[in-house]
Amino acid sequence: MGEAESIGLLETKYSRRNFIKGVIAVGATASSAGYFIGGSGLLGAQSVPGAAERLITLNVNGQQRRVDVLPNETLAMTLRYRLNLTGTKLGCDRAECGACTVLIDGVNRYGCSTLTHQVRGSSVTTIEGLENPDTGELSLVQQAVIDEGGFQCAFCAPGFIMSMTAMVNENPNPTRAEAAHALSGNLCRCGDYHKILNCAMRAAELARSV
Amino acid sequence: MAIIRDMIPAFELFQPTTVEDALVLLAEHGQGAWVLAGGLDSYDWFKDRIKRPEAVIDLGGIDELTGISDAQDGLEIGAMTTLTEIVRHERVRSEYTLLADAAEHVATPQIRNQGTLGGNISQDTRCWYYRSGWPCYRAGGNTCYAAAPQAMNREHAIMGTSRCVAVSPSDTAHALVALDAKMIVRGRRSSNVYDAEDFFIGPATDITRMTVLESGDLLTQINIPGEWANAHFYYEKVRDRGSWDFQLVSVAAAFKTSGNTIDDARIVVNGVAPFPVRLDAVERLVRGTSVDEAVAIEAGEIAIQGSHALKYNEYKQPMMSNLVRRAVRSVA
Amino acid sequence: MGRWLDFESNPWGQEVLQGVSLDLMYLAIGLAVLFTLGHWFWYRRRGFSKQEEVAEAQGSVAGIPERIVRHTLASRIFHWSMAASMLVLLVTAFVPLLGLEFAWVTIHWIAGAVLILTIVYHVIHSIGWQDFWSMMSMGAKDVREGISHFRHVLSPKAPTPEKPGKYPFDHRMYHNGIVVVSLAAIVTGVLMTLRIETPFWEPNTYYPFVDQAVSGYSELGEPVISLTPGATTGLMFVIHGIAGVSLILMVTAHIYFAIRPDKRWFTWSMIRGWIDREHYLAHFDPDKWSVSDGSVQEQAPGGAIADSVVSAPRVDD
Amino acid sequence: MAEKIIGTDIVPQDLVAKITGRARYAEDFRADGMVFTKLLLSPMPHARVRNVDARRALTMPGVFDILRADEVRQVEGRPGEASLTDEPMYEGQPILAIAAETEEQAASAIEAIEIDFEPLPFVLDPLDSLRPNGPNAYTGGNVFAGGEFSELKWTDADFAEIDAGRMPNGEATVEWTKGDIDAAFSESDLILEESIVHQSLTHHPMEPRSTMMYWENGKLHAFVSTQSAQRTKYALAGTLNIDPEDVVLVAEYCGGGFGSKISGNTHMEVPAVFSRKIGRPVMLRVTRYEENYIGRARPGFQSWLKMGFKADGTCNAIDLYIVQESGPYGAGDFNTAGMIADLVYTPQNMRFRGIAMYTNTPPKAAQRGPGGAQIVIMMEPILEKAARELGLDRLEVHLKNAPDADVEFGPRNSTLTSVHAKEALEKGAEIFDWAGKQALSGRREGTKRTGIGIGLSPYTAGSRGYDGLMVIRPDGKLYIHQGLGNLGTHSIMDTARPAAELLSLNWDQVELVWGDSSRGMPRSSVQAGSQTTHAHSRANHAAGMDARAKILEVAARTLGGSPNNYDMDNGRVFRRGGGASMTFAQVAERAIELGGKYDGHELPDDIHATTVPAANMLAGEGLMGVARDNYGGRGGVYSWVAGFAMVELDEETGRVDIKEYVAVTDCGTVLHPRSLSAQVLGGSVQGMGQAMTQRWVFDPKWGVPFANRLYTARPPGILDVPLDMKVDAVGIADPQTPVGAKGIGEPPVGAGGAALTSAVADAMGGLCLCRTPLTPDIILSALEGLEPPFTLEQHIG
Repeated sequence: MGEAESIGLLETKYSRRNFIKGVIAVGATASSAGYFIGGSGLLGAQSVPGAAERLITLNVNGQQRRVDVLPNETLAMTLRYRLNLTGTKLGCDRAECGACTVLIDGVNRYGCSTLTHQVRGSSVTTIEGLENPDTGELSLVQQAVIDEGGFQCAFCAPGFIMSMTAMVNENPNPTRAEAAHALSGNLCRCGDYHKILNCAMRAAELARSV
Repeated sequence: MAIIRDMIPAFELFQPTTVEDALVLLAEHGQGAWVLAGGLDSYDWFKDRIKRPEAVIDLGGIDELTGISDAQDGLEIGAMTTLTEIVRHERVRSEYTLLADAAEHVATPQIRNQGTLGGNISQDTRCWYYRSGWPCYRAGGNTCYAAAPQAMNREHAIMGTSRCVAVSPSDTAHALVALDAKMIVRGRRSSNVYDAEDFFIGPATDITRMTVLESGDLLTQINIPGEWANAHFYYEKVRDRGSWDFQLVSVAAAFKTSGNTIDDARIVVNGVAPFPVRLDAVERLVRGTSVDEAVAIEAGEIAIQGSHALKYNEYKQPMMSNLVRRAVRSVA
Repeated sequence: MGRWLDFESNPWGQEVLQGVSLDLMYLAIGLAVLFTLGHWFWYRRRGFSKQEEVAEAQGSVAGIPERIVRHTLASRIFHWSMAASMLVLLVTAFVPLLGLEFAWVTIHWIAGAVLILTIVYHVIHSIGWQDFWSMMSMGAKDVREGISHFRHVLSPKAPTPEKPGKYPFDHRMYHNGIVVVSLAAIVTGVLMTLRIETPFWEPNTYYPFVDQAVSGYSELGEPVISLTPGATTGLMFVIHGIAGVSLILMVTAHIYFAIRPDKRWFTWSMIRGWIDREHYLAHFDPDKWSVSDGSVQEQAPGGAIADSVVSAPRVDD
Repeated sequence: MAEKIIGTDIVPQDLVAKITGRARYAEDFRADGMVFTKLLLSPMPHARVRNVDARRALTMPGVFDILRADEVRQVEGRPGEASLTDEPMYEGQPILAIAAETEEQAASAIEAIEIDFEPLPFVLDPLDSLRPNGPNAYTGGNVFAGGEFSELKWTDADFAEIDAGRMPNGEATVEWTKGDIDAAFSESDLILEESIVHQSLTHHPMEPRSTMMYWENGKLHAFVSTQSAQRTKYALAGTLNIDPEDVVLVAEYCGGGFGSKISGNTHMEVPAVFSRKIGRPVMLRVTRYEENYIGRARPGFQSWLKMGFKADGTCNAIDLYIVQESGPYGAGDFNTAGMIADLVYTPQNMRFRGIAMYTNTPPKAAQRGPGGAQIVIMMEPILEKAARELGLDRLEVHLKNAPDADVEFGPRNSTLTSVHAKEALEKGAEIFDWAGKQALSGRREGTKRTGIGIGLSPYTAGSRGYDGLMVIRPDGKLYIHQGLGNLGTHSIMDTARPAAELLSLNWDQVELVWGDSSRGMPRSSVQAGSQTTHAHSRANHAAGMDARAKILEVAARTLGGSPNNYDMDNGRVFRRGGGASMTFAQVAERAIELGGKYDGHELPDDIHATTVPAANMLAGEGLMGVARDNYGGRGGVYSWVAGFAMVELDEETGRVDIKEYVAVTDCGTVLHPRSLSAQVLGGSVQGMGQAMTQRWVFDPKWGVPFANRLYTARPPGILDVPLDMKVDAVGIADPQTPVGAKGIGEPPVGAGGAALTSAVADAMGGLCLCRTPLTPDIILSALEGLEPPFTLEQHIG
């Protein structure tokens, strides 16, 4: 990931390349970091108090990442298209489905509806940051999902797991109704709520036994 | 020009750390400025590319706007205090349960973690004609598409309309009116305090705004007076889904009671008008009465007097009537 | 055009006329102020007030009463109620746009309804009890009268025009203008009222032009589609808007003249109902406005003809 | 002994990837030099593009090019969807595309395009189109039959019948009759007649249909969200008119389809063609907003139903007329709906009439339980009413009418392989405590009324004749190649189980190969119609048998004796009673040496032509098991779900709380209990949303849809379903398939929805609201006696 950490997109110039180097697996290369929705954003007038600078440092999954971020860029886009953290999904991009849920200072929020510039100085945790970085061991929420065989298509899974993580951190002793309430910001179109609640209750159980 | 959605147009982002700086920025950018609180209403407008501010002033970095503090009499809530903080605040939960209840009914946990009280009461209406970018009265055009005879207006207003039939979407607005909250609005030069009731304005007064806030204004604080602390509260929101849904009709009521006699009451309904509707007539009726089912029924009937249904929202009349009935009944 | 007319994209992305822009209101207000000030300066510099004094009572005062009824009580009630409703209409229409916000719509349509009633009353009254056409007529003779009058206004050397009948040319012109503009405002206003909540009917926000996007097929099997949905509605708003800003101008001018000292006797007549014989003789042609046959309804106190000395109106500006 | 695999809970192989963010869905792929394309959507429900001026757009920074309708495949002479069009048939239909370096540039360029549309007549509601002088969806007409458009109108007399609440007699396009309904109705003790509206609703899979494509060395590399991998490769090649072997289809994960991504989607053509045009990888990132339009929807029904009952509850006649809102390109739900009505209630005398009307609304497609889900949701309240009027128990009425194995249904008297609907009803009733809960039916506590309901829902659950392909490689593992999609049903893993069991392998000795056509995919069913469990447990069984036979032969040829002397377990083949043995690794090496059929150099004649290239590619890699499912069978394969629900309805607000839900399925042998539970309850939850909240809404004047956000379309959330639901299976193997397993994806939708419409009818004292979704406004209006503002309109709410 080393090369991916400094990305300059201050100018996006038209350059036609007629050959393809190949498909890039997520996280495997740096050059993919240049894809993005925006390119012509205004540079903030730096003399004005409070104007946001574009080159910022983000704390994502415990790592400091230097990244060039447009003022109008959402966190989900930065994660997916600049930092290659594609585990954070975009299901609706409108704060309605929860597939983009990430933890910002431990609080679950919609990545699609947070400007990246708003999380400077915060610590951001995505689905990729849940495993133990040293051992690769799954987090207890992830383990709970394995135990219960959770999720079907699983496009919603990263978001649900982030919400479950926030839930068990806050209340490791929820009732099923409380768990449902805590997860009510995430949508599962496979309708797998029953099993998801089982996962959440199992996660809480694991959390209590730690 | 072809229409396209789902891409936030470019803007300049400002993240001031003081209210003063924010006001300066707002003044500098005038009509081109956009105040960003939690942003959940704003991003919709941006992503639809309907609102295209030049400068977005993000209030997230202004510490003085967040937090709940004890005042001599009541509470002072910074406008940027998140709904989750309100829900979890001990005094709000115990003394002003109505507000905690209301805040808890907002959308989803993620939205409550980010959305602010100030933003929740300042958000724009969800009339889907208006939100689709159609040139209706509210958007500066010359018609109301939602009030047309065949229009889809199940979620629109039954009272307080004037050309525009949109409803106030907020879950907390009526709770704040019921608590007789005071809104502190700062402009570049002056600072005004509004009763919550006066903070929300209808289309008869200004069809393009839902609150008194004008370009350059900042809602900084919401004060909850002690007057209604520990009153008997009733909050109920009827919605189609259990989460992420705006109210069809919702009631917030505060009663001072002795036994089942109501000494004083503030009863406010939302989802039925372009602003939270305080039911003075119902309050007069119940004040000094000892509540029984007959009073509750009468309260419900009086509540909807003068309401006028559109094609698809007639159900809001009984729904509102019933909710008011339940609120009054809850005292018995 | 773009500056004065307001276009918006309709739901189908077509640019559709919405109405007149705010700029037109500011333009009208500006013109009204300019006209008032301009006229005032010009009038002073031309020294018209002196010329007015030249006008002398001519002809016999025989049979001419001291006080000549110019406006009956019925006419005055009409005028002032109309004026009040018109002012309310203008204030409710434009003051909110200037920034002072209040719930104007209900007041506006009620004032509009009052205006319509007063006009209906006025029309019936003027047809039945007044010389309807004398208020309206615009024949060749009238035009000649107008031209000579204007010449005189523009150049003191021009021959003194003939005196008019009861309604001088400029008054008639103003009246006709206000008839056209008010009717335009009223017709469009009524149509617009169909779109809002009133006790009279179920509102239809697409009225009166139900620009049905597609209304199906004609009898020939051709699809029937309105060309640009919403355009006709926009036209209605444009007419109402233009009429509205025209009324700013016309009403301002009217009020200005009404309070001008040299015309104040007219104003008084609209309050008291009568003018005195001097003004009558000075400004009107008794042949054209005959008052000797019973139009005298009350005798002036004292009643002696000798008392009536022709005097110029007092100029106190 | 190798472990038992069929019928056990095994953690799916892909689960860790799914919960760590490593699973790659189409939009997660990147390619070097990748650019973005954005679509220009029609603002009108029906129009013709008169002129496009893109000069300014094309000079904007970062913009590569424009793609127009004439550059993509167009369907001539019949209603057919193209990925881009100059005659949009619904608001939101893509007209053209722009590619640019960044998405923002592409969006800005779209905005800079001056485009002039000629508005054309449109229709949203089929009944409007059937009215005399009503508008037509196409300029040529409103129905398409015999190769041409025609105009079908009903008469004023028909509409007078409709207005009077009776079944119209207008011309239908489909009609079939069995028995003698007139005679039957005359013998009925109770006849119920209702007009019922079932709404249209969007599929809304969590993953929008984003696609990324590029061309390299003449091959198209396609990263697609699709329900069916192998078939999508061929569909894409067909669309582009290229050799299928020039398509490398990557579809590792699919974030849900529910029938909307059966073989990819129409609009995957855009990045394919655009990429070829500009020589860059192109990402079409479909947003939820776009997904609303191009993402398919379930057709809505306006229908008239007349049911006759005998005093004992036997349904002896059904007369059903369905007008289907088919969108601009049609869908066939209504035919299935007629069949399923006949199957669930077995009236013996039935008339079905139906008409599919074209409308200018977003395209319709099969949605999980197409036709079947709608009809049971619509009919169940009528059954509730009948039981109430006859003084019978609904369960009894259902049991009386539910079919047995000898059922013949539909116009062609179709038969089934197995039916255990009654067992499902009985088992469900027991778990739910139907008898005990009778006491709660109609109970009022405060403002709450309790209702209980049953939904019985069958759906097709299998097909035959597909191919299995697997290789035992020299590493000793069994590589099962799956051409299915991976959309959360776990069929890729679960249909492989029979092969593993046949070869007596432990599950960790099995590797699954899927999601990349370049790794070899056998001819597979589309993952739709709940076919795959049945179809591919059979195909993999067949290929597993083939592998097993070859292993034994290889052992015999290597170690002597005849294959009959050998058996296998745990990755070894050994001589019965002890003695020589080989590991599967050795078998694989030996098979490669032997060549011929053993390593796939010779293939069976009967395998599908599209399996051959995959098998050829794998030939020589190890011992190949490859075979067509020749097990045969007679009759249709149907699975059943009996759903039981208890609701609490607040009579002052119209809100319904679902308190309990139980579902029991008849789907043959259970392959994977936990996944089965998830399918049954998940499908039921979709049905709950269908019955209670979800719909489209259109403005009738402008013809544009409004419920185009999730919060306005209202798919059910976690708080809209019971906290605890129960599920079980009858578990009786289907006798006509070697593994005994039938599919299960679709039947639960109708069961979940119908149990609710039934329970709400019960709570309302037998009042049929005859319209879905049962939102609080509709319920409260009925309770308060308000005159409804609608009769049979579609798309309201």
